[in-house]
Amino acid sequence: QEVVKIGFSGPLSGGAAQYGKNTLDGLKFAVDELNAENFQVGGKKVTFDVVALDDKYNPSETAINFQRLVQESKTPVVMCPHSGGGFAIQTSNDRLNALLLSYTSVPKITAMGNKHTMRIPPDFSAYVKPFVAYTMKRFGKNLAIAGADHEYAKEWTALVKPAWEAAGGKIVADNPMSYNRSTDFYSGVSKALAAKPDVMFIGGASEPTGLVAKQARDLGFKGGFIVMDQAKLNEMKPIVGSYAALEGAVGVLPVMEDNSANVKAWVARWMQKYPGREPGSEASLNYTAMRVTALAMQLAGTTSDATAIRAKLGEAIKKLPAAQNLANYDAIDANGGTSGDIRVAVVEGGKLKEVKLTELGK
Amino acid sequence: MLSLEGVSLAYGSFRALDGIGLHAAAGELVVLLGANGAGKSSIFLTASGLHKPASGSIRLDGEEIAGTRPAQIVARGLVQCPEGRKLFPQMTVLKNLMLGAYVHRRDGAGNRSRLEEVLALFPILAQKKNDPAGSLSGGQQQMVAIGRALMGRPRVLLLDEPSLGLAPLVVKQVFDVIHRINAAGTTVLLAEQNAHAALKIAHRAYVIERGRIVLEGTPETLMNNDAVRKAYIGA
Amino acid sequence: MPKWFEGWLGWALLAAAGVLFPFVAGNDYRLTVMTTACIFAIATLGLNLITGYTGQFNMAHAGFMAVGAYTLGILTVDHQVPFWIAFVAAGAVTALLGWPLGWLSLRLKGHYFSIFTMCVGVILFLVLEKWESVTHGTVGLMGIPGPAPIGPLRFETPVQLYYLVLAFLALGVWVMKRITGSLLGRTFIAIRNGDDLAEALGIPLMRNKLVAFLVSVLYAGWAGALYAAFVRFVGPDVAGSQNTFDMTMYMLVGGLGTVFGPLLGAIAVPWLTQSLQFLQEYRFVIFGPLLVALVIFLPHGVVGTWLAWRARRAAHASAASDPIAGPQATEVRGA
Amino acid sequence: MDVLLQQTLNALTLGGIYSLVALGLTLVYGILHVPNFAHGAFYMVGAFIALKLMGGWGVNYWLAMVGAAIVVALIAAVSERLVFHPLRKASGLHPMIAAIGLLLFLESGAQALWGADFLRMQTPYTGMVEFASLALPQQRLLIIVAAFALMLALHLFLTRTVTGSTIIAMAQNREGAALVGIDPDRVAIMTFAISGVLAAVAATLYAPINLVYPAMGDLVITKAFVIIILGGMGSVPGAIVGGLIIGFAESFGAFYISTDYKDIIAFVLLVVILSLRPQGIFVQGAR
Amino acid sequence: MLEVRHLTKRFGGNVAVNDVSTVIEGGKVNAIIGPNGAGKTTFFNLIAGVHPASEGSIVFEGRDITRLRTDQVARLGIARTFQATTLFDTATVLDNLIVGHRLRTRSGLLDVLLGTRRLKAEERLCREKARDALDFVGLGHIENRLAGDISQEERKRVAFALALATEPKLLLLDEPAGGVNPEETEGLADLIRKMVAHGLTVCLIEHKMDMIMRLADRILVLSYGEKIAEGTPAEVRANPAVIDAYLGSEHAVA
Ligand SMILES: Nc1ncnc2c1ncn2[C@@H]1O[C@H](COP(=O)(O)OP(=O)(O)OP(=O)(O)O)[C@@H](O)[C@H]1O
Ligand SMILES: Nc1ncnc2c1ncn2[C@@H]1O[C@H](COP(=O)(O)OP(=O)(O)OP(=O)(O)O)[C@@H](O)[C@H]1O
Ligand SMILES: [Mg+2]
Ligand SMILES: [Mg+2]
Repeated sequence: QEVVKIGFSGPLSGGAAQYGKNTLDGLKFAVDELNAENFQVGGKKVTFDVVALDDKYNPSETAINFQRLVQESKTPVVMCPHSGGGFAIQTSNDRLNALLLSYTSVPKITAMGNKHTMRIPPDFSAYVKPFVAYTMKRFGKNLAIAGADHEYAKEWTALVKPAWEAAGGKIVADNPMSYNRSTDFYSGVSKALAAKPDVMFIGGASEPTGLVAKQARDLGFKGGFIVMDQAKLNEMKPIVGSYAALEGAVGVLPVMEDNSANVKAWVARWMQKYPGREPGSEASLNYTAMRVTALAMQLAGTTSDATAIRAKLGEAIKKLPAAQNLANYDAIDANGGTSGDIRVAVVEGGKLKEVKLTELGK
Repeated sequence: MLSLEGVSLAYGSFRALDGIGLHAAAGELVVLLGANGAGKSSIFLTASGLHKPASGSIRLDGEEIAGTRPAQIVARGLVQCPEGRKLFPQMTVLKNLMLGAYVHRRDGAGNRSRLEEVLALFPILAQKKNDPAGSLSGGQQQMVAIGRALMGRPRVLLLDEPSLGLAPLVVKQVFDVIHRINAAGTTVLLAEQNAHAALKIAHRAYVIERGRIVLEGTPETLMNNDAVRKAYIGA
Repeated sequence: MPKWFEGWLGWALLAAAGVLFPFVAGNDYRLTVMTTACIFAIATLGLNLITGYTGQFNMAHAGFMAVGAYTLGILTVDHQVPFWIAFVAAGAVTALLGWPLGWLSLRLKGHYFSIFTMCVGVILFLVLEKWESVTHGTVGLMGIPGPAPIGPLRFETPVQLYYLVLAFLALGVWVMKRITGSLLGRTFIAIRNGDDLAEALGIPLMRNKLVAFLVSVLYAGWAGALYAAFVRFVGPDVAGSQNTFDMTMYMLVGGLGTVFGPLLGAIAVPWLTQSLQFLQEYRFVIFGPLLVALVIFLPHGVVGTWLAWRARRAAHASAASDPIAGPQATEVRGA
Repeated sequence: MDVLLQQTLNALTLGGIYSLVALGLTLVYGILHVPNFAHGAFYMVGAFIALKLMGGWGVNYWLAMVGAAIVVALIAAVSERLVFHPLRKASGLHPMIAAIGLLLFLESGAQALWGADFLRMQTPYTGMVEFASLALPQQRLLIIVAAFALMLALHLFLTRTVTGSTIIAMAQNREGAALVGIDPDRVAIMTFAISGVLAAVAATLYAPINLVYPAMGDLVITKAFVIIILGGMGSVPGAIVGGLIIGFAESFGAFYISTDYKDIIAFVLLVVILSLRPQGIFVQGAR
Repeated sequence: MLEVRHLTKRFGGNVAVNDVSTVIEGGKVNAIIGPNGAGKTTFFNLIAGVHPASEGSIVFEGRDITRLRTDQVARLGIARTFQATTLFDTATVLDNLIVGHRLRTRSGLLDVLLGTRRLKAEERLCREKARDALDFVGLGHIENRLAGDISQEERKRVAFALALATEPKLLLLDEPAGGVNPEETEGLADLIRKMVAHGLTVCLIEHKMDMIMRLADRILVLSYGEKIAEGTPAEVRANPAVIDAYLGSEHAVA
């Protein structure tokens, strides 16, 4: 029997600690299942062991942690849930032959030619057009941008703006706010609303996003919301009060609200292990990534050669049982970027409804 | 009234007081003479409870007060006018004086009449009573400090070099005041470098050197002691 | 520690230990920790000049480190400036920015200076984060090239990078020793001990404080440039107050106002935090009280405490035996 | 017009909260000359305690506020004893670093105990008050009224009561205070406790329109520092006016200039004002 | 040597120094006396450039120094002592003194980095000047003691030495004998005489009349910020205004 260590470097203390833990637990959940399954590589039973190090969201600490994981713990795979850390790891992971599982949507992470990277979240650009079409049709042509100002939100804003204008709409306010640092959105929201928008683009972490939506409703906003995928509608709900207050919001389908049998079964397993803790996409996506990686090891017949494992990721995605493919991955490109079918939801009549992306705005 | 027996004090490894024994009877005016660093202030601070003696006993009215908190010692009637004044510089002169009566804070009427007396002693303070104490000159501040101590209605008053930095005319006034306070029944312990003026109004005096009492006696005997004359009176 | 340890022999031994480290390190992880520690040690030495020697606690230090890092990053990534030219520019830009900011802050004293500089640090951080067209905002700068080769010397492997950083650290220590041991260093110390008195002695306060400030931010700027070249990525977080706090802690652990103290602290503390990794989120539950205890029980740091004790003993000894030809006090000259 | 009133309301809300936090900070600075970096952590703990009392035990909002005030006052008093009391004679840097140690401890302690997620505090005051054509959120009005009432109470306490003036006396001369019979240790503990109460009340007032999480004190505390340095460290009126200045600057600045740069406003304001007036707005004479 | 014309200093509404004109004569001991709060220390602070004057001018050796900064004034040759001397307690007395001569040196950061000969020479010079000053005040034997370990009177002398190391022409001493016993006061007075004998000009504030009357060549009397008398000790102590305002009958001419 062989023990393979899986590395993790992410924020486990400080302001982003909960985020770090959520991603880590998704990884761990997959590992626990694998260990219970008599998982074999090359005919030998393999058990996994997660080595998690705290980097306080600080890339220089990530660099140190990565070295420590690879050199001292001999981890062939390191997962990192922030882009700065990902870039720090990419300076040496090719040389050290270690696979980076990068939980970030920043496109550059897969644009730098790194040979041992897998981007965990699937490409989000496909959401934008249907979201725009749906909200514009339902509420009107004026959009106020009031999203967060961190790197990921900026990427989103950069896609939403041209899409909205291309569809014949008008951007009446462009007013990003710091969702991570401050939690008083009164001025920002009132400024955005002063431009009388029909739709607001909002989004950052779920709870501040909820607060923004609530603030907008308090100030009399009656239109719809395009919710960036980082925020989950079900997590916004307790902040805003009810789904009714989120009427007309469109966003990704929360894991908890997904009615497909596979996801429901997975959620049930999760809730059994962590009672009272509802999983989000941080958990489900990282779970899937670990599953894919493990399968790729099996296909490559090695637990240590990252190059070989990376080469089998595409095949692993294809072969991954649907029950484990919660991210709905369908492919991985040459740079490690994943793509998949994304499930989305809208709030209509005070209820959350899953809709097919292709049918949105029709 | 106040008596110290075998009091020793150390600052770290430095022994500042070494078996000090002295006493002041009720109504007495006792002077402590000593060069810089002899330990006069250390005796006072220890008596007031700001420093804990390493050994020895300090009694006020026969009761042990060594190790008691400073606030309680003040409440029992032992009040000090410290070296370096230690005023509240941004508070008005009036507030400084009124805080002197902190331990009697429930006796408003008594404090007001006391304040009248103090302002009568130092008329300049009445003029400046609404100025921040820190804006006064050195001498004026010294008056505030003495006045503040008097507001505490001491039975035993410790005065640590009250004439330091004062103009000769004011020094004379200050000694007059001390004399009067004492005559009115307050026991006074006075540390001074200005031996000449101090001995004039004293009943008894001690000479301190390097943390020990080296001499004790009436003003006359000390005035006639050659060593004392040379060291503390000059010429 | 015997006496010779403070002389050049001690420093030579220390340098030798630095040079031999890669041979005992065993793996790149330890080298990475050590290299990062050395980079922060350079910045800490700078902070110590303005704080430990001149008595002005600059809380924007990490901000200046970030300025150096960003300058290098922006020039190399966005403008393809050769590495070493960008490296020199990093120092120049830091100093150029430090000049007006220092002048503005140094008119304040004590805690006012500290909190004012804390705000300057926050502003630097926010500007780095918001000025997207130049700094790339929250995304930060990626793909910063490593140090370019100088003649036959290449800086690609961790060992080579380590030696490069070590060389800069050695240079930094050497310059700092020179400054603190000189008349200039004494001038700084005089200002720390009492600026009224120093001014009455004819020492122009602003000019001297500004010199100390500029040298100190230069150390920060170059440390930042090395940081960028080593991590290959910079984001606004480099400017965060966390980094300033860390460096302050290094300085205090070793001992303020000595050269050896902050060096020791900056090298030793990261190893300590590394060894506490297993505590994960409970790390700071332990670390916080540890810091408090250190400050309460060892206020002069490890080196400071030892030096004070030794200076006193030496002074007593020389005063007793040979009042004329005693050695100079090492406290003033620094260790 | 509507907008102007809205922003004024928001400015008063922010200003009230900032002032309360800054007041505690300035009092402690006045007494111990410690820039207490852990003050933001007191604020955070206050919010958590109130939240847990309401959520876990179903305690009423106001009782929860009182409970939080008591607990944080205790924590602050214990911190004074264990951390700052031993350092009362140390130089400026040391208590500052110790405060950072305390901050790290409280923040990570809170996280270990309560987790790092964003939590939401529910209050009974979620409705709107219709006033003329304006809809004013109840909770915001509540914040403004409560904050200013508390400030007035504090002001009266400090200037009109003997116990209050002992705090000011202590701030100016510790030994002098001891010699008139004031117990310096008690006053130091009391001041810390008061600062804790102010922080906890501010947090409990603000939390319902906000989120509760371990790092919630970080930005508030840096702004509180800006405020007390603007107003002059140790100055009580300075903290109040400084808080309002920052509240107004942020609220109107964010609206009329840019929300993007909202958080810079306070700091830039400080730099500008101190460049013109190095001693702060309320302090006479040089520093 | 130093001429003060119509000097006035106001703090808010409070006039600390009011239209004072006087001359400090070279090579003599000039004393300033006056009741508490008369403005003596403020007068020193004005000369030394600590506070800017509200009105009037100060001319030192023909040069207007009214608007100069403290360090510039010091460089022109005016040194002062403070009431409480802050020494660096964990360094030796000599090390404390070395910066005293710093204002006469030129070495800057560049000299330090390059290790120029000038720096070496100047460091040697500073050390020598410090030793000389220490010898002058009679403390040559304690140069290696830690400053924190020396006695009060020695600290006063070290403060003198520190001022002397700046090579001043004019020394401003604020209550140099405050809190020093009579025997030691005499020693300090001798030291002041010795400075004057070496060509220095001294201006001192003191409340110790015995000392002043014997030591001073000229006395300036301030009261409520105004000059009320000026002259030789004999003249001053016979002046009724001075007796009223300050001396009292005790020190008046017998
Ligand atoms: N807090 C302290 N720490 C260390 N040493 C001290 C302290 N206070 C006083 N000393 C030392 O203790 C000795 C006695 O000092 P003390 O102040 O009692 O003398 P004094 O007789 O009042 O002198 P002075 O005339 O200067 O007021 C001196 O050598 C002094 O340096
Ligand atoms: N910085 C200042 N701010 C405001 N007022 C001041 C300041 N400095 C001095 N004063 C005021 O100026 C007047 C003169 O003070 P100064 O210290 O010059 O007196 P002095 O003659 O030296 O007295 P002493 O002999 O008591 O030391 C006093 O009334 C004092 O309150
Ligand atoms: Mg004394
Ligand atoms: Mg004076």
